[in-house]
Amino acid sequence: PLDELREQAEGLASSEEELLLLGLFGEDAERLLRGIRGRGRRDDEFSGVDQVRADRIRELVRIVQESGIGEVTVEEEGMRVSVRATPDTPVATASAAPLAVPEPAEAGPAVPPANGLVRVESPMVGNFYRSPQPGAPSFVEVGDVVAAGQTLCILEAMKLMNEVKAELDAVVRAIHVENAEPVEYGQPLFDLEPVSAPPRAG
Amino acid sequence: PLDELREQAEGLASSEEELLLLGLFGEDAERLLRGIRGRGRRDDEFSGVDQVRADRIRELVRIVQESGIGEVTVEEEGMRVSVRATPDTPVATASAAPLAVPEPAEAGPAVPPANGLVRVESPMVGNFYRSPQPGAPSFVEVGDVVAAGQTLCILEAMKLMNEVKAELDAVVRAIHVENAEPVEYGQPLFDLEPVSAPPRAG
Amino acid sequence: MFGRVLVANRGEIAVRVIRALHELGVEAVAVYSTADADALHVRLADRAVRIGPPAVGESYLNIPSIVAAATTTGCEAVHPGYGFLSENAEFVRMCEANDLVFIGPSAHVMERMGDKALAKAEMRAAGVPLVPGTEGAASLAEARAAAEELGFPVLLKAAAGGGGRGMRLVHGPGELHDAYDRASAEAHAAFGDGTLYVEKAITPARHVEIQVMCDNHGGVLTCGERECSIQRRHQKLIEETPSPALDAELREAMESAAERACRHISYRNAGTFEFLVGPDGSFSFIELNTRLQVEHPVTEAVTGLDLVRLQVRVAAGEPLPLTGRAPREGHAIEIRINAEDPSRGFAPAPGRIERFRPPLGPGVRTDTFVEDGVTISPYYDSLIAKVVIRDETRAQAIDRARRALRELEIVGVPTTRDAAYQILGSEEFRSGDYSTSFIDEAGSRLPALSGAVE
Amino acid sequence: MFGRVLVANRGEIAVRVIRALHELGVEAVAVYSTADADALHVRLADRAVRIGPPAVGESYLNIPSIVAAATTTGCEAVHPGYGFLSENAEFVRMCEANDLVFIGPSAHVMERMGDKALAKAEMRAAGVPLVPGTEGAASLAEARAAAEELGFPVLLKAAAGGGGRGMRLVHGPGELHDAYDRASAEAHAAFGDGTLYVEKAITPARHVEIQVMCDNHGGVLTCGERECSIQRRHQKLIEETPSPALDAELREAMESAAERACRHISYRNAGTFEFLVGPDGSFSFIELNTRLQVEHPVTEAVTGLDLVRLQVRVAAGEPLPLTGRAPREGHAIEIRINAEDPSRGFAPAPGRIERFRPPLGPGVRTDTFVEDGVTISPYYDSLIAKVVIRDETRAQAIDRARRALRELEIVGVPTTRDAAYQILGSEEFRSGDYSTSFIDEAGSRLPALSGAVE
Repeated sequence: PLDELREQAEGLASSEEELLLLGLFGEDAERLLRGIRGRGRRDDEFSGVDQVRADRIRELVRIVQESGIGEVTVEEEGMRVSVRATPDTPVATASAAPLAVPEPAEAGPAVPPANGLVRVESPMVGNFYRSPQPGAPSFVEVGDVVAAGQTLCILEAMKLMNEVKAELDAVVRAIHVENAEPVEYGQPLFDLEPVSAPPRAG
Repeated sequence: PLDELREQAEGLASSEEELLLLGLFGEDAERLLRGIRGRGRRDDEFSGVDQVRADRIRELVRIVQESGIGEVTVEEEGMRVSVRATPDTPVATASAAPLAVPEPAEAGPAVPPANGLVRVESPMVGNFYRSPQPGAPSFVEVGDVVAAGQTLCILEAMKLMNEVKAELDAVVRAIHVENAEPVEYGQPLFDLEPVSAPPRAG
Repeated sequence: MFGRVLVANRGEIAVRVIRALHELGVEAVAVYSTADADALHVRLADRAVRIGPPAVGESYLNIPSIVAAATTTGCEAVHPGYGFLSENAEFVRMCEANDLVFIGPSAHVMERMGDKALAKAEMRAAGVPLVPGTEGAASLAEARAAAEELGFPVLLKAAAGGGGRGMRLVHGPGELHDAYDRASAEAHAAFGDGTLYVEKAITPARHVEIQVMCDNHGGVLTCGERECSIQRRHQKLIEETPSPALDAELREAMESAAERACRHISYRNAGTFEFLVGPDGSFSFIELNTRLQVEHPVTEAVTGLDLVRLQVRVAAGEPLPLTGRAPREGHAIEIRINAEDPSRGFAPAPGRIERFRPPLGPGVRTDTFVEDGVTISPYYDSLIAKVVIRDETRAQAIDRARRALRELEIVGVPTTRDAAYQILGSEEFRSGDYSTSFIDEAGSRLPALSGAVE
Repeated sequence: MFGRVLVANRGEIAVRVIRALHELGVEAVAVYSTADADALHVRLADRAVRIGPPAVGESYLNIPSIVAAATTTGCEAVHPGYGFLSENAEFVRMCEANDLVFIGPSAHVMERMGDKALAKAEMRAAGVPLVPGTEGAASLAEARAAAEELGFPVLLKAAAGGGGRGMRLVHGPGELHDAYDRASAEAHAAFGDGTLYVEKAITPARHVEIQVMCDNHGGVLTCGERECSIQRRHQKLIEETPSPALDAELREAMESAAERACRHISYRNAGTFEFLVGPDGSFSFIELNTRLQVEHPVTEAVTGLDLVRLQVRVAAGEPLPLTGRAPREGHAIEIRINAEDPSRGFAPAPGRIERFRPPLGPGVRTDTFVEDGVTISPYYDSLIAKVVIRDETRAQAIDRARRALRELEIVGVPTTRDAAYQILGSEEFRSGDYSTSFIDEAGSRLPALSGAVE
């Protein structure tokens, strides 16, 4: 759905956050984003109001995300805004050397990455290592092309090294954790951009 | 203020309750009462809807009054209805032989009686006696005309007899407590129908 | 035992008394003003009688309505709680005249102990040490003479008073005249009686009180002390037992003095002897509170006794199950949580409590009438909860108290929670070496108390 | 003392352990599954690590993730609570291999005590009375011979098991074959091991357990017994101490047997010796639970000790502050409040709790992770709160417990509250003369339990 949304957004959303707004609020959000982007009425007062509105909705989204609360409803100026959290379903399942492919239908607690990227989340608790041993070159760098099955990082728990491998051919677009940092279950590790067709669900 | 309202109501309110609605909701209540009284559009559907509305608002008023709660807000069909309780000011003050005349501006917790009646509430806790002594005739019976200053009943507390007197010329329309029953503060004792001008506030 | 008892109070103490009655298998009848129609004490009681409008003079102080509430519901006894009518001898007489057992001492004893001069005379006769001072009322001239003899600083106090009203600390002869006039005027305004007397000011002083419980058969039980020196303008904030200031010898001296006094005045039911303890370990009687105290739970925590149940039982004629000194174990601290705004000089801050979560778990007791959505009324006092901690040692009790206060959540009104938390964490409190001037001395160093010190 | 400790559990016991750590000034690190992101233990902890999805195998039983949660957050020790990994010797070894102190006994002792045959051999060697029966596994033929010798009724039990699975009561020789096959199959299904042994059935039996606490320096403290005979299908509902079935002599015999056993096996940290007490006053060892028990608060209520803080302190190497027999005072009762539907055979009833009001006031302790709006997850067990009562005597404790249960409000899920209330009010319970068959015998007379008895 995010990809579809992205197309619908026609460049209207200038950030992931705004894309989410569109996803969450549909028409209402579109109207106000148009206002913000100046595609609506070019009336200073009007767009000012919409700016305030957008900020308020964004604030609500933030509150829901940060608090982990289920739902917040605010009613004012003839507009009723309800922000409901996505159900907290894990995107990844733990395994020895797993790769977590976020399925949009089971979006995790983190904000889904934009632009068709596939997020790799940690299947376990442990220390994150970008290279097989201290001083050795990293398994991958941002911009690298990786093949399905290629090791992305090592997660160490109880002195055991667990390799996390790519499950598809992709370009590494982001690395979210510093070398040797601890990670918890479900924490975003990498954003991968598939170089072929998007992965099938399952 | 009730008197003014009564004039404004122009016979629109057929009961104290509806008068209270007008006082509490002003225009909104007026509109719906007009609907109920058939002074608005004679459209069955329309007045049906307004009837439902009125009933809902009345129900809210009842809930607030009976529960003693501060405020209830209900929002539906584009209309936001907030019912806030009047500050809980007593209608009667305790005194040796007091008469509680409900002042509309300081309506007590009990539902005001209908049809322009004045309710006499108990100013204290005690036993309610309808006659000066066992076997003696009652001070008043339903249908009796009483003069201002005439004794309506006796309230006994700590073996002291406190007479409750009428504060106006009136017809006794209801007696709410059986002889020798205990009563608590604010409990309705009598409904009186004024025979002359309505009593002045204060 | 009684079948049904009227609880002539509201708030946390009404809830406390109803719990005790229910544990005894006794029905509880509550009274309430129109402001308290939804209150917890009304809900917990077996029955409730509406007695008047919010103003206390017409409801919780309305003797005819309260007595009638008891008689019309078939109650056999009345528990007054604390405050309101609990030390009103006229109310006791009215109860008795209407065949209601008043759960407390007799009207006669209450009256005599309410008169400070008479109370002191009785104590003197019983061999209880008093604060040196004038024996009774003093004119300005007599006050001056007494002060010179006692040595400054001295205290001027209202003969009819209590709670710090009509009281003045006088550091030297130059201040006396002005202080006398002001204290007298204040006393007159508060109590309708401007009479003053003079006492030696014990400083630094600790406020330590002894809990007693007497049956109708001559049995006297003393339950140890409560240390109440953490006060802000004579309002207690934190109480603890045992007092860090007492050793076994001083404690026994104070308890046996209290026991002597009880026997001398034929005291009945629960009472609290308030003493000042000086830096030299001397103790002096201040007053006898002829009722249950707010801070009674700390005594319950270390003795395992239920003082309210005991009150009801001895009022019903039962002999005390034990007399002499009640055994104690461990340490207890009570923290009063008031709806007060520390940033505005601890002004009462009534309002709606949106969220209330009591601390739970081991060694924590919370007494309260508050739950989510309850409104703290401006008509009544600002105490909303008492958090009572019990642990093996004082140091552990302090740590547990701080754990509990971190857990306590109150949203909607400002409270004394943070102030208490900081007091408990201060070095002075931890050392145990503090006096009634703690708040004035240490308050300015504790952020939450900065508004409390003028 | 440790600076930071991982709490490898969830629910009320995680909250309990975090409270103890905070009172000791130790930082608490919580772990949680994605189902528990908003849980109270997560909020109370100083830090929390998400360890996996809701299924316990991938979260609260996930040893690598839990050990990594401890090591990556700089914890020095791990408290396992009860259930989950608390009796998993492999987990203990993994903690030790990662330089984490496991707060509990050694892996070696845990393993031996988890093997019922080995445990009994050790107890026999320590002179602790055992239930008469086969010494170890019995074939069907051996079982038959043993049963004839012991006399029916006998019990068939799973060698690897616990919690009543793989257990059968056999009343006569005719039932033996069928019961053996079924129990063996059940044991195999539950534990992967169908081995059975035979015991004499003690009936009516009372389930009475002795709490012990041992330090690393040979110190042994026994803290008295807990009476746990109010069970429904081997799940405890109500526990109390002291047991109405024990006199001072029997109590001392049981405590000294437990102490001997602790010394014999070099036990460390908290442990509970479960015994059956027969109608003749004999007692027989059943098993040693090598962890904290759900019902530990009743022991805390009468001893004034904090067993969890003691666990942490002895694990940190401190000697016990007292050894021998812990002094006790008063009576305590624990009521387990489970989200279970009495009308549907006490089936677990997960769901959203709309409203939760714990009982408060004197002598009441509530341990819970529940507040308004909390969802009881179907992934975890149904215990939602423990209400622990302390009072001077057993009769008073029962009255207080019933007062507290009337105050307890839980809206949203059916619970065992009413069942417990009726049990506490029954004549059998009040008399103290009850056994483990109480629910079966009296249940049909108690309305709330009618669905509990098949």
